[in-house]
Amino acid sequence: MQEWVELSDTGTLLTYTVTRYAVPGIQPLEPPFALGIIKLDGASTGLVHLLGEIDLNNISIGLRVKAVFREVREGNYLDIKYFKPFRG
Amino acid sequence: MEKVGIIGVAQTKYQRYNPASHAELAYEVTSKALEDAGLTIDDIDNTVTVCNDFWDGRTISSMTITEATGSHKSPTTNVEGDGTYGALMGLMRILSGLHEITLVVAQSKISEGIPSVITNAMFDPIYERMLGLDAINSAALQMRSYMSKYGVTEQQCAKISVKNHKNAKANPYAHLAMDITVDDVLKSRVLADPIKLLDASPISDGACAIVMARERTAKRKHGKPIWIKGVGHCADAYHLGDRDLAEVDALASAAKRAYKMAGIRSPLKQIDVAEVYDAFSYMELMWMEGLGFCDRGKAGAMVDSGLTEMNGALPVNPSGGVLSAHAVQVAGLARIAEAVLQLRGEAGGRQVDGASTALAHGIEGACGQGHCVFILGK
Amino acid sequence: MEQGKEAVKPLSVRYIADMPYNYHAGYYYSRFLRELRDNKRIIGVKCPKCRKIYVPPRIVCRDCFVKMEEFVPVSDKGTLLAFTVTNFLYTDTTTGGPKKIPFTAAFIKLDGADSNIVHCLDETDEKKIKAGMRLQAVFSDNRTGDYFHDIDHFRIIKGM
Amino acid sequence: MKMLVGIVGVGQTHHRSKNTDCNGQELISIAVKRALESAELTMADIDAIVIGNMDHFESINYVDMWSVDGSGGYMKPIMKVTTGGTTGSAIGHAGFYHAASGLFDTVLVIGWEQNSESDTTAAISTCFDPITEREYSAGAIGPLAAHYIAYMTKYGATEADAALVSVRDHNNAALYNGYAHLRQTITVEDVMKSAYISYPIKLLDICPRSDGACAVIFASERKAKKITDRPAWILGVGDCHILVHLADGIGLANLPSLEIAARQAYEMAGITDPFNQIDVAELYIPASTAGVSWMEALGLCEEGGGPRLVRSGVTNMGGKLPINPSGGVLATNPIGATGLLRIGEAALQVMGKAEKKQVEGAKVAVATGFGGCFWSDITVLSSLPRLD
Repeated sequence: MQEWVELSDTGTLLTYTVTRYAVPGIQPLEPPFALGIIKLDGASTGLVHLLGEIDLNNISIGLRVKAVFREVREGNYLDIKYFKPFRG
Repeated sequence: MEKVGIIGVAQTKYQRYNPASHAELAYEVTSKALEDAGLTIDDIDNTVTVCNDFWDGRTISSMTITEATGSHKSPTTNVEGDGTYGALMGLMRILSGLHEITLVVAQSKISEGIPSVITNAMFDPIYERMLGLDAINSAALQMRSYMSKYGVTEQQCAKISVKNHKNAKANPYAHLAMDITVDDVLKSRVLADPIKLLDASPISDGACAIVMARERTAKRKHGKPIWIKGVGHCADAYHLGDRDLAEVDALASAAKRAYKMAGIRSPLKQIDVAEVYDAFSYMELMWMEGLGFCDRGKAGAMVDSGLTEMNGALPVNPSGGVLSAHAVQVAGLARIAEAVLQLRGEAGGRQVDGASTALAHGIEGACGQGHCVFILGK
Repeated sequence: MEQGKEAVKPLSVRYIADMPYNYHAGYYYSRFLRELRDNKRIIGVKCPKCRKIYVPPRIVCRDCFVKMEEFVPVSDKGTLLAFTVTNFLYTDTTTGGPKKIPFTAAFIKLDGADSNIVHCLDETDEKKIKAGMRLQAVFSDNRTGDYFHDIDHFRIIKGM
Repeated sequence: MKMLVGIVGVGQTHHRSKNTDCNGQELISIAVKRALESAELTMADIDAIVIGNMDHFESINYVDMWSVDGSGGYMKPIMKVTTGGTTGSAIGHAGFYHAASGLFDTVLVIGWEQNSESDTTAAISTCFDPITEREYSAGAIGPLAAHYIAYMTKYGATEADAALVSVRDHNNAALYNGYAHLRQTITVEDVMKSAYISYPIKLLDICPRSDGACAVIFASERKAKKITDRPAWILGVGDCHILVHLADGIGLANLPSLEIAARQAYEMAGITDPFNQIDVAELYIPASTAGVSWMEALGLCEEGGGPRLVRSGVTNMGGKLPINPSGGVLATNPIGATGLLRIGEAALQVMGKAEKKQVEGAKVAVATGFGGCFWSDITVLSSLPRLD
């Protein structure tokens, strides 16, 4: 495959979980933290990522989310800080 | 396929922490499996070990148990995967015509390492790994996806945990045998919702070994060889986002291959007992669907009907399954060993009466990315 | 021009994981390490069939494939079979820090043993080392019962 | 009863010290694509996949699952086999067994490594017993060095003998193998003057570590004959993983595991006079010293005859039994692929497709693998389905 396409920074939540146990060293945030699989608008596959600015007890499948980029980006996957809910 | 029989099986008791070393565990099951088969190490003409460098905390981890399994005495190889894959390698070595009797040994000492750190390493180092994914929270994503797509409930998943922990009470090798209720499961501590502590398997130290032989040799050496009728394995896509996590296409493909070989057209009717890799409660439901015991999304209703209970038409995990003892890499081989005991009629208090065809199943990778299915018969 | 290769400078992603393991010595090594620590004694295990003595002790005789249970002391003196003086920088996997070099790895047959051990020598000039030399174990003053370094090193017995 | 299995395709990447152009999955896909092209097959023709590497060199657990995007294994049977340095040869044998079992007709075998992604010496040191041996092992080099001391002491071999092997292999790579990692010609003097890294092993005596991948396609007799009119038939396989404790492998001076494995494979293949029956060998020689001290285990010379064999020049290109026309491990070492490269290169020789490396008229080739605790694997390949 060689055709690169630009995708939207918005998408739909396919599934999610809130991790409530701590594993030192491998977790990007202090638990509890939310992870979801997001299907970006225009993509055929999903992305696993963190969910932020979100009520951990009120997440639902189908939620519309938008990528929040980090201010200082390092060229890794966490340059997207997380996806947050948005209307639209 | 030429007939190959399993003529020896052995397991250790599974427990949270076993002070024995890798080699000491491996020697225990090797010597017991040989005894069960009525053989000595000199009868074994090749071996397959099942070791994983991450779980064992050592590069070339098979080296740890080379002498303890006698695999320095004959041609050998090491499969890094679930024990069912090791058994498949053993089978292929006999079918090649080059070997007569294969010993397959898997051992695991999970208490030495940190499972979440080790399973975090199965995710892509460039993408998902830095999100803190491990075996538990990735499974939670799958469980949610499955429940949402098909309307399966947490109660239905909890029933699997209740059934399997109860079944484990009749299994002297089980790690966690107990009477619990659906309510206990639902109220247990949330690990990564919807997965709760009692939806998850324990981590166990333990080992398992089997001995298999070509037909002529199997009949000569053993009164009750259990025949391998069919086998299939298959892998799904890697990235979680590339898969529909609620679906079981790779398992269906592996099962189709195994069923075709074994002449099974109606799995529910033709299979008497199944031992499947239920690392989490919901997995048993999904695997029922992938194995064709019911339609997609219908496993919850099947469990409600009691069909997979000990007294149902298709008892699933009479041993208590992986929920009751989870020595990684060993667990799939243990499913085969348990299926063999069932078919021999030697399963004691967990015996399914009159079982003549059994299924054993192993998984590989995150959220059941890979599957291996064995059909065994008398 | 291939679109995929368009002036993309490849990146790399750093992964540093602390992957700790708590290795269980098991019954045989536990006994071996305890003897070193408490009694400054090196023990092996004897095969009931071929009578070979293995150091360090292990569960099964590799030739006879029988379980071994008879623990026997062996000498703290032995013969150097082979050695190497290592001179390249590498990571000490026990500490994670750099290994102190030069470092002499010594393969030794202890008197009374039928198998070999690997340890280190306090001599790092290869011209002064010869296979066949006689060696003496030097125990650590501060013995902890983990790993093999309750023997600090082996020294060459002079005048032999 | 025994099924005939042939190699029908071989592909490899260009091997380098540090590959930053692509990730591991992409590296694998290059080798796979080349193997498929060489056999004129597509991924749809592949019935099963075997893959192998050393886990801690890239720190990826369950590589069989991870590799699916690069191996083409999506919705296919895939299995991982790992046995240390012998991984490459063990996956080759696993591919052979897949096809020989009758369960799969066409099997893709992949070995790979991106060594540059980790501290490989530290990773390999963790193969030794954590309690009694790891601290003293000095990676894989220390034991090889000590082993040659024992051989020199017993048989009077010299460091210069090892240098001859180093020159042979490095120069073969430089002159004949466009895929090799190290491609400069050297002299005995260069080797002797290079610094000791682990006495008696010097810098130019030891293999590099490389990033690279290799893919080899095995097929059942029926399929192989359809795919090509000259497959490389697998006539013999042998393996012997003999020891657990490193220290027990030292002081033996020779390599019993290779002797045992060779005996198995030779018997299966009908080889009774190895030196005269074998036309070319691709040997897993991780240090030039082993190119002297392990030759007798292969039955290529009498006990202690390694130095004589190497000095005589018969193992050079143009000699009676060329060893490592590809330059071997001393020139290229992507560890999980290294043993498979030996099988692949040996296959190319008997298929007559080795190009500049080709040994004229080669009909019988052997390939070896080495690793673990002085373990050995061996494969005998031929353009003939049997030796008479």
